[in-house]
Amino acid sequence: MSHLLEVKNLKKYFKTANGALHAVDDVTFTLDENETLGVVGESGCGKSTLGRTVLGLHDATEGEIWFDGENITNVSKAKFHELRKEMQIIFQDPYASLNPRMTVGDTIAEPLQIYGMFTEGNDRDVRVKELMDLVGLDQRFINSYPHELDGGRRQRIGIARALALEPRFIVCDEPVSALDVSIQAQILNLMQDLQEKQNLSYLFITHNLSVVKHISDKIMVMYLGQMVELSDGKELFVSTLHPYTKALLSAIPRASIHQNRQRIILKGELTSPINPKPGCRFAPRCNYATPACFEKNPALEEVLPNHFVACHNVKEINGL
Amino acid sequence: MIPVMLGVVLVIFVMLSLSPGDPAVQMLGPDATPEQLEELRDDLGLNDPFLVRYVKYVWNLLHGDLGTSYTTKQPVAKEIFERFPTTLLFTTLACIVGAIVGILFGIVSAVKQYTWFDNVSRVIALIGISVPSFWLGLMFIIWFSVGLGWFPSSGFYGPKYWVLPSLTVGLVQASNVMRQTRSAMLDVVRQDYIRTARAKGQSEMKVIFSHELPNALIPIVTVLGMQFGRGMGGSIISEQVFAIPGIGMLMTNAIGNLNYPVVQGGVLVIALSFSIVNLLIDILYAFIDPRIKSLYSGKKRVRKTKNEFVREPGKESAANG
Amino acid sequence: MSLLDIKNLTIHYETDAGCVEAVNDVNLKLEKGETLGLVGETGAGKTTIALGIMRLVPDPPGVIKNGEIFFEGKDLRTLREKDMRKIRGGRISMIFQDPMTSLNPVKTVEEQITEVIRLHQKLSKAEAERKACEMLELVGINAERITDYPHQFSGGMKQRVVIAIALACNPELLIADEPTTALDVTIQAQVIEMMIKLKNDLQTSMILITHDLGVVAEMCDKVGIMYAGEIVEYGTLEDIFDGEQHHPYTVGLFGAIPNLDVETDRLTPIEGLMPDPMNLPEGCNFCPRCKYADEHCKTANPVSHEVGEGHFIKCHRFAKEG
Amino acid sequence: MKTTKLNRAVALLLAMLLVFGMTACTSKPATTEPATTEPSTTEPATTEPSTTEPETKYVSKDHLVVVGKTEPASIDPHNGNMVTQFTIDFQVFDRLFVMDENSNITPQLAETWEWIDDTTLRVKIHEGVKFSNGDDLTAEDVLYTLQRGCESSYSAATLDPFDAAACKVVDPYTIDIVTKQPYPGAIATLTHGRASIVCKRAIEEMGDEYSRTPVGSGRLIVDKWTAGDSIEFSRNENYWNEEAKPTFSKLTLRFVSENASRAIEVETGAADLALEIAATDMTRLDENPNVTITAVPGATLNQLVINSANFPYFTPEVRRALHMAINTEAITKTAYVTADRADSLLPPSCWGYKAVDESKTAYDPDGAKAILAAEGFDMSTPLVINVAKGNEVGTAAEMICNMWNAIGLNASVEILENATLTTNNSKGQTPICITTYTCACGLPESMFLNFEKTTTYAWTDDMAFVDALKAAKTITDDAARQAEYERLQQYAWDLNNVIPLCVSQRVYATGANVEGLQPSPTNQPDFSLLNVLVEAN
Amino acid sequence: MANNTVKAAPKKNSQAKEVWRRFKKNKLAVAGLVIIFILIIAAILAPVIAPYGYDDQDYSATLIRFSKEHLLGTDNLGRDILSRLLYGSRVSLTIGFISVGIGLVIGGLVGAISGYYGGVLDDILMRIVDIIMAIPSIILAISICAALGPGLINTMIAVGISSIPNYARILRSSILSIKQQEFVEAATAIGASDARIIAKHIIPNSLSGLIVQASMGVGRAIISAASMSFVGLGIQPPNPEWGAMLSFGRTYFRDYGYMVLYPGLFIFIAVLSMNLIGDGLRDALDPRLKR
Repeated sequence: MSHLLEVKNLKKYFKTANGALHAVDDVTFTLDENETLGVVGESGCGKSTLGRTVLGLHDATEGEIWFDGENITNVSKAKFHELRKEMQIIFQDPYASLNPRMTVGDTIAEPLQIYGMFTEGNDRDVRVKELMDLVGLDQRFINSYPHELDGGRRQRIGIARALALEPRFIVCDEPVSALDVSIQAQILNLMQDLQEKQNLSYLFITHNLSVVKHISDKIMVMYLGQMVELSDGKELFVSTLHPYTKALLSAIPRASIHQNRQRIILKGELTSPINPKPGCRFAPRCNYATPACFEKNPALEEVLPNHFVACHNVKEINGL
Repeated sequence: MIPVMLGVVLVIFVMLSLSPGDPAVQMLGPDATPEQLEELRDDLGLNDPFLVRYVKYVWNLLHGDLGTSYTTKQPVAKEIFERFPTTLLFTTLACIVGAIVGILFGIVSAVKQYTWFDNVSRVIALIGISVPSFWLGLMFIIWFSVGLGWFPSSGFYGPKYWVLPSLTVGLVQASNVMRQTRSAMLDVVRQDYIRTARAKGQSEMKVIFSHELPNALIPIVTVLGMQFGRGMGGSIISEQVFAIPGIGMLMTNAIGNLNYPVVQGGVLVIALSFSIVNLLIDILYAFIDPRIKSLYSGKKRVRKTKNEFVREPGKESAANG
Repeated sequence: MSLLDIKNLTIHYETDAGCVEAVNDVNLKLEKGETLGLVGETGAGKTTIALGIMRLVPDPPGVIKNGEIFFEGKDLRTLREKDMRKIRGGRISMIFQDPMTSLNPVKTVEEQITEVIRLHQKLSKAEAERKACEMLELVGINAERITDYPHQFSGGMKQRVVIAIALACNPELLIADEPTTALDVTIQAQVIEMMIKLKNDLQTSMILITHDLGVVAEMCDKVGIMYAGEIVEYGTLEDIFDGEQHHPYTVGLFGAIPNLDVETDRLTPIEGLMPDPMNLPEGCNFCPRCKYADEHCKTANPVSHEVGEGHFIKCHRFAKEG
Repeated sequence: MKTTKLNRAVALLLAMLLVFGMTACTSKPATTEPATTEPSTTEPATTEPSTTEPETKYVSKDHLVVVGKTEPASIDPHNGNMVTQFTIDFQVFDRLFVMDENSNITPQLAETWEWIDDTTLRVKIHEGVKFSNGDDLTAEDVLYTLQRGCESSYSAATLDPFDAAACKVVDPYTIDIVTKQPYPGAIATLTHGRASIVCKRAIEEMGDEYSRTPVGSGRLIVDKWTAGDSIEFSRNENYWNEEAKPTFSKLTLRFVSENASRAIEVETGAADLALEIAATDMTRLDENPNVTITAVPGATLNQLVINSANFPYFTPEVRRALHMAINTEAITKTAYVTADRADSLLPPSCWGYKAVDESKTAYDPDGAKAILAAEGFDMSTPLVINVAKGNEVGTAAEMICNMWNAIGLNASVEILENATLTTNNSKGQTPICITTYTCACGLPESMFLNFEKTTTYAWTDDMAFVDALKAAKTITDDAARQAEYERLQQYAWDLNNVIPLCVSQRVYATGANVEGLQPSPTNQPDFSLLNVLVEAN
Repeated sequence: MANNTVKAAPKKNSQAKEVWRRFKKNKLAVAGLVIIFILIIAAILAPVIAPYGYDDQDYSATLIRFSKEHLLGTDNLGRDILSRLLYGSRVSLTIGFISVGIGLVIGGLVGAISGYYGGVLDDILMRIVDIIMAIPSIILAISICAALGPGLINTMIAVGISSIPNYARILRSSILSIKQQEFVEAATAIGASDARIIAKHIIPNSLSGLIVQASMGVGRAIISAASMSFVGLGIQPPNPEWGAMLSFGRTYFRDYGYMVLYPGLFIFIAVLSMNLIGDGLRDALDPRLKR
């Protein structure tokens, strides 16, 4: 059976004044219906670019994207237009992702207008109101402007706009990072409810490990454009294999006072993604680095069932 | 810069050749016979097709020959460079007055926002940009030259003569500079590093002059550059009011008499000085703002215009929790 | 005598659109060498308190309605501006949230560090420069980079420079307003670890403002939970993280954070939204979102009750019977 | 926030006060008491010494300043078509004969002269006359001047009567000047600026440079010409005629195009003499005790020209009607102000002038309307009056346009760049225009010159009249010539191709204690005669 | 879960109403609007309210400073200055608004194209804009008039063309900054076409800078038309224009100062009120209130 979404060896390089920026370097994963793949990594690791390239907002440099068994890599404008009914995106910054000069109602209705769904007049209004109810937005806001609302409500407008075309796959680019903790929880619950009701599959991009653990079925960790680890959500936290993921996990401050465990503090800073040298890009900061790490790109191997790691010395590190 | 210059010459060439007048008649006067007119047109090259004339003009230009003036038969270069320093001096003086008065008032009214000083200077600035400079010039002559007799009313021979003209144009420019300085300072006042400076226990005066002003200089310098360019053009009117022997008067007469070489030469010189000033402004930016300097030095020269620090696609924005 | 003692502090912003009651009747105490964590969501008034202490609340529209701020026994509100400037950066210094915009882009790092040193310590230019290099090494930056400009540093490095500036004059009290929020997790870990080390070496007491309970657990001795301009719960780290009695908002906060070590399939968010600071509800501010709210909560604004040694909760349910 | 409202009100009040302050003091008439004569580049002009003071001693001022309006392109008499150059030629060059302000001719270089036949004039010139470059001025130079003058397109029309080829040098200081046909106006023509004697050797060496740094034998020498600003002269120390040498050693001629500024220069004592004072400034300067105004009838005729050669619908009767519809008295008084109404084609200072019988063209708007109706003239045809830039000529055009529209015509005004106007005129494309024509050397032929050429203004289609004009030039007998010109004046007047409006006056303004002003009608006063008395201290 | 109380949604408080509410608060700006309104009315009703025709010459009443019949006095041809100023407001205001229109449309188009599409097209268009900027506006205007001939329309074209660079640069820079906003990327994501993005998302958000410049531009246009008459071109007599009256009056300004004062004052008041409106609009349109 074919997966809903299959990405093979996807690469995305950007031309900059000082050389090629390797934003996404050889990423492979699959996503099925009603499933959430969490993509986690620090800033500059290419997770946002991955999301936008999968969606077709950027043209892929190399590799293939298959959606519902059809190759949609760098499709024509018409095909891209047609695909919007299937694939949508939710943005991070609730303030910047809404047109300040359009009312809530118009913003949600715009996708319907573009595709001519629900004729003009009241039944398009009815659909908009339905969507507002769906995302828990009070109907009295239909004529108000984004700047009159708080962050939480604006994010709900973004979600409603994404759902308008009843897509089957949504890229969520840090949907809750810009929100306060209590509002964050409301939106996460909302997204989980929508997934069940609308049978959606998410590509959930975030830098916050606790959020990704809570919401994802499978989790992929990225570092400077490269995939370092991919496994089931719960499995990743039980047996963490890649040194970067270990460091990432230990760096997160826990909200409890009985945590007197040794913390792995990484040395140095992110290296530049422009014209990167071959080999594992985490090597310069890795405590287990060996000369091999600096020469050859580590290939993604299935070290444990359904648990892939890209590291030359993964077995030695974990004593497998 | 070169393409702009060529473009400028082309535009003026087109404009002049469109005008119905015939320079030959203007030169030889009404009594000249048709044969003499025809003969003169030939040796002036006016009968050649448009493109040939343009190429020939540019070719001479490259050899530094601006052609000879139809009326005075003097080399255009000599005639222009005899009078260009006067216009340059006049415009620079006006810009200096504009800069000093403008920046000073701009800073004080930005720092003392919501006070009466801020409101009064803003209203005066509004009045300043609404007054036609030649009207102001006439008024100044009535009061200061004729009424009080402090300054001569025309001519441009010594410092005494410079006062009225540069004040007239300078004050109008000052209003523009003041408004720009004020809004630039108000932008900077809201930045975080100003709060950091205050948190260091820095005195208010130091915060303004060593933290706020350096950061506000870029938009201010941009406006000054624009003012100088507009000043060169505007001098044409003010030179007429104060009888200043600059290239402004030369140009207006030249256009009146269809003296092609002088018009082209004059416009070229003004356009050249305008571009040079812009170049100086760009260089100045590098001194004011290290971020721009780093764009030039070391890495390949990436010419980023002032206001578009385009965010490279794909670079994550710092993910704030 | 405690280092810092804030009594009934009230700060409002009077704008054209109305009066924003940012901070209402806050009481806080901080001993020497201690770290107090102020936790709360956006708009709770955390930053306003910090600016109040530094007397940097922007004058129009901000106004300190009443309250005293005793620092080393002196009420800062009575000081002349000249003396207050001696304290700012010298005795109390502050770190801000976004490193990207906290440094002056057109001045070198050296100028920005030596500036605070020469303001508070009578040192020659050369000595100041040497001290600046020392501070950079202290915060883990190679001293050779002292003549670089801020845009040549990464986010993490810039925050280290800001910390170097704040600690250059060895202040008694450091106020850190969300110091690591804008940083990546691994960089945040490095900065937190460095701040803890510096705090202990220099014996600096600190007020840490954050919305991340994890960071509080790592760095603080005392914790104050803020909601809508008031401190709803105040106590030691143990009281807040391990104690049984909590203010409903504290409970809600812990419930809303996805926890790495605990399996939860659905979070328990706090319903509703932060109240509008321009017209705060009658009675208890949290009442509209509180599960246990009753008639009494709607009408009377509760007082802070001491439920344990040094552990205060501002909720009627904890009022002592009889 | 009540404070901001208060601040705004205070600000508004202050600003309004400032604006009214500015406007208030401009509306009250500029104070008439003399501007304090602040010491400018020249010594201060003293005020009238009151009698009680001790007798102050006076001495001639050494450096004079004259202010003119338009800067000429060149000073070379045969190269350049701007009238203002003759003002300077008069100072820098000598001529065989000169004409004073009441247009009687006196010899300058010519010592003795006689007509040896009716087309040859033998002239003997003074010996020992030197050019500024030291060369002797000989008959050779006079011959060269005539040949060059007749050749150059600028001066050919004025020196047309002379047959340059036939002229010959008799001896180093005597020359025979031959005219093509008997021409009584020959000697008068020799007083023209175009007949200034140039230095042959200098021209051959300098070529075009000569027009900027001329070599002449006149009383003043050009020291320095700052383009667009001024020309500095110094006294020609070895001028051949001792008494004609000026009392001052240096003179600066500044060019200020703004009429008002030029008047202010004399008012503030910065200049000793101002040429071409505008009517608007005349009244005020007159009241100023430090300034004396001298206005003399000029030799320039302002005229409306109707082109019937290329626009046939301007029939003689239509032209007469157009003339009758114009109130020239009002135009003279309101548009030109310092002018006298013209009552002939010739200015009064011109030889042969006689006021014409204006009965046929008296001002009668209704009569004009009737004639136009009778002629069946299409009243809607657009009558476009073309004029060059200038206050007086623009005002006159507006008045005429208003008067014609008053009787139902469709008149309008169009101001053109002078180059465009001269081009249209030379092609005869201008239907109606207002222009000026200056009488040269008091010769009637110079005023009728444009009738002869179809290319320039007059465009009359009456060829018989043109032939009569040509014939009149050759009448040697004065009485017969006078009678013929009187007939021609009357005929031209009734032709209505050229409708004279007024003769503008020449207005000069001199500072305190300035003597010796020769108010020439053709704006060529002899600067060397000027003498300014200042206190010797 | 959401309580969809069936409360009537508040009327569509359009963006314009919002801007008007903020604009009203600025007293000076409202004053400016009122003055301009009065001038426009005066221009339209000129034939009715003007005591005389603009070209009624009365040679017996020339150069009178003030009299009962002539409130603002008469000029050298005895024409009533007040009437000429009222008729003149027609010409001057038309020049002001129409030439801004020309500059706005052409400049805006150039700015939009080069801002949105960038690349080579952007470079070429910007070079052309640089060329127009390098030539001083007065010389450009004079040569256009010399080429096309004087007159109202040519003056408007000349002034309009010399204002193109201004509008082009402003629209281009605001489009460049808006193009990078996330909501533009969001619009692409929901399948909006280029045209729709420009029309619905980019232009509405970049108009504020342009509107402010346009209102200031009207003032500048009136002044440059006046300066062209000062140099002797521009409007043909006898139809009145403030600039022509001012430049003609300057030979009389010593004794009859009012000939220069009143036209100058009218220009000043019209331009000042347009600038006040511009200032008011800038604050009303720019949410970060920078008073």
